[in-house]
Amino acid sequence: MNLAAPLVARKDLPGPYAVLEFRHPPVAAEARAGQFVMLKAEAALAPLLRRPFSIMTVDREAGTFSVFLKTVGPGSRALAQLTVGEMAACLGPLGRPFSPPPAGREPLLIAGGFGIAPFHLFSEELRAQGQKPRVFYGGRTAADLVLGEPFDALGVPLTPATDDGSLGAKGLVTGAVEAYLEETHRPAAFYACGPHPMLRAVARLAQERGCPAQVSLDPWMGCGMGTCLGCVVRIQRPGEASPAWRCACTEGPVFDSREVVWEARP
Amino acid sequence: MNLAAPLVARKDLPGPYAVLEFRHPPVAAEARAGQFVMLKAEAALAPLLRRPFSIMTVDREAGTFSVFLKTVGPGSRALAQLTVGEMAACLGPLGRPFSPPPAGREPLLIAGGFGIAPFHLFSEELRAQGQKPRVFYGGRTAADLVLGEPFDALGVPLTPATDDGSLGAKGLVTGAVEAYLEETHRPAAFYACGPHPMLRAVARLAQERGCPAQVSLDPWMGCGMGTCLGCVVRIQRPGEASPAWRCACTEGPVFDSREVVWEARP
Amino acid sequence: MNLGVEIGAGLRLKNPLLVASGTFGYGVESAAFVDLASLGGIVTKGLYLTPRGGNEVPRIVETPSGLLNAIGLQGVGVHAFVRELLPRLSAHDTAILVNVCGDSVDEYAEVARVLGAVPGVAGLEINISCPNVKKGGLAFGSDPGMTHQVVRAVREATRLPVIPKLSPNVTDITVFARACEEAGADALSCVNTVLALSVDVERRRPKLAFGTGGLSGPAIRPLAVRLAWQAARAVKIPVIGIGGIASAEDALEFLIVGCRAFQVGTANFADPGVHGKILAGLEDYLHRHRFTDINQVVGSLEYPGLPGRQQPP
Amino acid sequence: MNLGVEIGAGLRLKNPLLVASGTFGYGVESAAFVDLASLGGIVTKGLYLTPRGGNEVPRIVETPSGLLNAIGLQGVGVHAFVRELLPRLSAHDTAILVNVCGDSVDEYAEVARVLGAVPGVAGLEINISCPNVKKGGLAFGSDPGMTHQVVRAVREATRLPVIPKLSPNVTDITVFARACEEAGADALSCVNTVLALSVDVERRRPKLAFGTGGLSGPAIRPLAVRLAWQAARAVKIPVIGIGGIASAEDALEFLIVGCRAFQVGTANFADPGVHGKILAGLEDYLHRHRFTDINQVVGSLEYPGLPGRQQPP
Ligand SMILES: Cc1cc2nc3c(=O)[nH]c(=O)nc-3n(C[C@H](O)[C@H](O)[C@H](O)COP(=O)(O)OP(=O)(O)OC[C@H]3O[C@@H](n4cnc5c(N)ncnc54)[C@H](O)[C@@H]3O)c2cc1C
Ligand SMILES: Cc1cc2nc3c(=O)[nH]c(=O)nc-3n(C[C@H](O)[C@H](O)[C@H](O)COP(=O)(O)OP(=O)(O)OC[C@H]3O[C@@H](n4cnc5c(N)ncnc54)[C@H](O)[C@@H]3O)c2cc1C
Ligand SMILES: Cc1cc2nc3c(=O)[nH]c(=O)nc-3n(C[C@H](O)[C@H](O)[C@H](O)COP(=O)(O)O)c2cc1C
Ligand SMILES: Cc1cc2nc3c(=O)[nH]c(=O)nc-3n(C[C@H](O)[C@H](O)[C@H](O)COP(=O)(O)O)c2cc1C
Ligand code: FES
Ligand code: FES
Repeated sequence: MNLAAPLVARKDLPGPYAVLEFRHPPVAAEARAGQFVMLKAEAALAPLLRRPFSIMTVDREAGTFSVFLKTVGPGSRALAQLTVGEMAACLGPLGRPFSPPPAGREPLLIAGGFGIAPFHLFSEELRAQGQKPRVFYGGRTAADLVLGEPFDALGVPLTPATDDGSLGAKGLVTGAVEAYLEETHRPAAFYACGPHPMLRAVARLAQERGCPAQVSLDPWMGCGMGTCLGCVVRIQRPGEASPAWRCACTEGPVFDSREVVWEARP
Repeated sequence: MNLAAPLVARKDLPGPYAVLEFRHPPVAAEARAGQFVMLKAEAALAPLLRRPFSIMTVDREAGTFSVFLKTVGPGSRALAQLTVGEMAACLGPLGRPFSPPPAGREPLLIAGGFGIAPFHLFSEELRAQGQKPRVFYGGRTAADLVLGEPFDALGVPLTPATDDGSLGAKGLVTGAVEAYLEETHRPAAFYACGPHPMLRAVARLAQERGCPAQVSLDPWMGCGMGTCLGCVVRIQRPGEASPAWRCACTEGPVFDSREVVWEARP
Repeated sequence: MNLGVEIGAGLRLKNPLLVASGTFGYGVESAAFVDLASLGGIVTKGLYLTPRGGNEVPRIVETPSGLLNAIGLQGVGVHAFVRELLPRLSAHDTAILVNVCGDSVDEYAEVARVLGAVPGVAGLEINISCPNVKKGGLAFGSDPGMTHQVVRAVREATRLPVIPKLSPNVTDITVFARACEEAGADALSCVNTVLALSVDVERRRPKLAFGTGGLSGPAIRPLAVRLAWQAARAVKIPVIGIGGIASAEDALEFLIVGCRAFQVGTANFADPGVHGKILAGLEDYLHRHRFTDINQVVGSLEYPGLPGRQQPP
Repeated sequence: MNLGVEIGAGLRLKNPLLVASGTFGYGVESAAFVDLASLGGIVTKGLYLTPRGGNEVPRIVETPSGLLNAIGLQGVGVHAFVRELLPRLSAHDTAILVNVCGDSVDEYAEVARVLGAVPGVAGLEINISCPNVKKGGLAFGSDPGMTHQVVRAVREATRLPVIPKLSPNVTDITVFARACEEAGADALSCVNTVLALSVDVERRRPKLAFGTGGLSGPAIRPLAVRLAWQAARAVKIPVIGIGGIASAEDALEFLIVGCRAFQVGTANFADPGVHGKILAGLEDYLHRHRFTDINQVVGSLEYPGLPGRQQPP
């Protein structure tokens, strides 16, 4: 649904991060973890197009949802500058959500940077299904891991990892996941959202360990509706002769890691 | 001088009006009544160019100046949305100021709408020279005359006039001026700032009454420096064979009403 | 108040708003977000005889007030369109125009023939101006002789209204407009995207994988209005204005310079609700200016030094 | 770190930043706001033999990320320039290029002759691409034969570096680039403004009194970069990139596609401090990318499917 969504609350976090809560009843009612919205500060004359943001939490009663925003350029900046009461043009919920893990597999949610966003809602969904998700949260340095607390509140264990070791295990987040697997030897199902190299690493790990992985890709998106064909990713589906371009906005952003043709991306 | 000028204070007035105070020591130090600045909200990506605004007051000690802003489009809106501490790109002071009246003539300052702005500083200048200026302030309706008080504070008599009679005399502000002249029979010098038709009416009245008039024109201005040639107005100077285009930004905005070729403007 | 217009060969639209090719998929994608019946018409994504994969990514990048794209005419091909998509699309009460592409004159004609043989297609827009393919496209649209050939071949292949889509990347668009008219075109679409290049200075490579791309959006509107105006004055057939339209005011610029209808492209991406706003704005304009028919606005431009306002037939 | 460049016939600039014709007056106007000695060079407002009044107002209107103008080459004429302005301008340590206009081939040549006879002029930019005059201008720049004639005539009239300024309003800019090179041009300026039209829908008239105008600013940058790239690959003489440059990154796009220098136009209006920012940004870029000379960046574009990076001589 395409609506003008008023900003109802905002929480500024350290660095370029903030959590913005918008009123948009259809998103609040229908959103599933892994889905996203296309957002634009209404008053802003530039940039031209909306930007995709994962749905982090929903409040079904209040008819609101929140996004975890990292300011990186004009679109995110215009959103970051919204004051409570101001409007964002908002289309959503969009895209295919994460699907629950196969029976008997422990859901490991692997996040890099703002990729943590969808795992908040996903953790809630999994808990509601009686599952026990576990989050691995990676970033360059401690300053990038600003969204840990909410998971404590949810009672979801979170393992941080930083490239510089300033918080949690030193090195890539996939290293922390491997360590955990070594230690538990439990069958797992991976869910990954974050920078492309991290997603690729998770896909590789999943293959080595023979466990399923759902990855949330983030190609550039122009419309979110399947019409601009800007967001296409190469997907090789079983039974298909050759890989095909598929819209991440309508057939993703969540894909089975085995179907993603990882080389395609420059 | 071209500086990033922080907004140090703002006062929102009824309707589309506000008074914005910026810190810009060179403008504060040098500005004379009738001069203007080219302003743009720094963060705003659009519009492209700065916009001209009259200097309303200066605080030489604090190194600040203020403008009286009417929001009419993107440029003024972006300025109206500035919060204290945010920056405006500011070039000034620019243009030729009002010059004092010939000896023995009473300065009548005739304003329409936001044209009142320069007369605040001009009243201060005239009072400092021992002159007794009198302001005539016209608008469509009472709601357009939001800047009266400051003149009471300055002890400058102000005669309002509105097209609908909702405040002061009913009809054009020039009518109020005529009434005043009828009543006093004192030799006067006109100063006018406001919409083009009002300026033309003042020029006509000045001619009938044989008294000098300085008018502040407001053509579209692209640069304020005399380089875009977008702001030209037709001026016929005594001794010149034919009218010439002159830049309102460098040779104006204040002109002798007798030199302005009034037909030229569409 | 009448918003209905005719864009040649009896092709009537309930209102002058069409969605531009390549910015609305095959129509069905957006049905969830847009009431298709509210549109004057839909122009589909460009179609060849066979499916096309399109270009590598990145395919799209934003520029100041513009969008640079090199999708490369990814598409399902005309047969799959006729078989799977056209039936679903026909369920909606709006005019369906198909954007016809080809690597050769014959392919254009063949695609037209296929579409002429099935119900539900209201007209053909001939894409001789796509800058994002290695063969055909712009090559046909930047040579008056080739343009004439393609249009003539399509004209002979179908009875459907034939609407060549002109390129802005030419010295004199009136030459191409007349070539199309002579070749039997029923109307003209003006214009396609502007051939452009945007560079990633950190990597010293084009931002788009394809290299150059087509520029669209508000940035090109003043150029597109000029071209549509020149084309409309050069021919008798109707002209459909395209380029940077995102509001009723933008659309009115094209109507006033002589366009009978207009297409909304990039703005579909920015706001799926843009169509309702534009149509409401047009009605409001007619009302304020005491017009009763949108056609009264068409060609009403008063241009300095030119004989008064042109009036539509 | 070297920012110095050469733009043909031994014309050396201390840095690649020039201010574009018509956006910096005769240089002297801005001396109060800009340190002229910090500029690589100044290109003056266009000059004819005699003074010109220019067009009616409104002459300028803003468009999305762009500026539409129809000043109409208002100017003091070459004689007054040489007499009154050139001496003042020469006091500043920067290269002075004069933008040469004419209604006829002879007038171009005559203006060039006058300027060749006085000290202080570093080069001539030949304006065959102004869209805002009824005679000359674009007419010369959109016909390769005329272009050749004008450039040849100026070439024969002076020993000063001759730099034709090309129009973006053509189908194939390489034809014009080569025509200029053959006629003896020392360098090329790419590009002038884009012929465009903006309509006041309330009054149903063009927003500009002249009617059409020339579009400039960031809106045209992707088009201008494409044209400068094509021109630079078509000729051996240096190309000066122009169009929508407002930052170091914008300027680098033009350098990377093969321009030896660039001009800043509309951005002069928006920010008289833009030059310092751009030059600082260029130095920072060279530093970050471990270049020691701006010329190493020139033509360093890696374009898909094209033989590696072009290197400047
Ligand atoms: C499905 C999905 C979910 C996302 N969720 C979040 C989130 O929860 N929180 C968050 O902070 N960010 C999220 N992003 C990324 C976010 O969309 C970009 O950071 C944002 O679009 C940047 O726009 P900008 O104008 O601020 O910066 P720009 O200057 O436009 O771009 C800065 C960087 O962001 C990339 N980018 C720009 N536009 C897009 C786009 N439309 N789609 C994808 N990448 C783009 C550019 O390639 C560039 O690398 C998500 C992206 C996708 C595709
Ligand atoms: C010397 C001078 C002094 C001025 N002083 C004041 C003042 O003290 N307070 C105030 O509120 N306004 C003042 N103005 C008018 C103010 O500059 C315009 O209202 C403003 O530029 C509108 O810009 P915008 O983007 O908000 O609206 P736009 O949508 O750009 O334009 C709205 C209207 O303003 C006119 N306009 C737009 N840009 C300019 C421009 N650069 N120069 C002149 N007119 C323009 C347009 O023609 C249009 O009619 C002054 C103008 C001049 C020339
Ligand atoms: C992403 C994208 C894809 C396009 N695909 C096509 C196409 O397949 N066929 C075509 O004729 N035009 C295509 N166009 C051009 C548009 O139909 C339109 O002519 C152009 O975008 C200008 O209009 P706008 O500024 O409103 O977008 C495409 C434009 C965009 C932005
Ligand atoms: C107001 C204005 C006046 C101009 N006058 C001239 C001129 O006299 N001669 C000329 O060759 N180009 C002229 N130009 C074109 C510019 O020199 C430049 O080529 C064009 O504006 C593109 O650069 P920009 O986008 O940086 O402005 C003018 C441009 C503007 C905006
Ligand atoms: S974002 Fe436009 S098609 Fe996916
Ligand atoms: S505003 Fe540019 S010359 Fe006056």
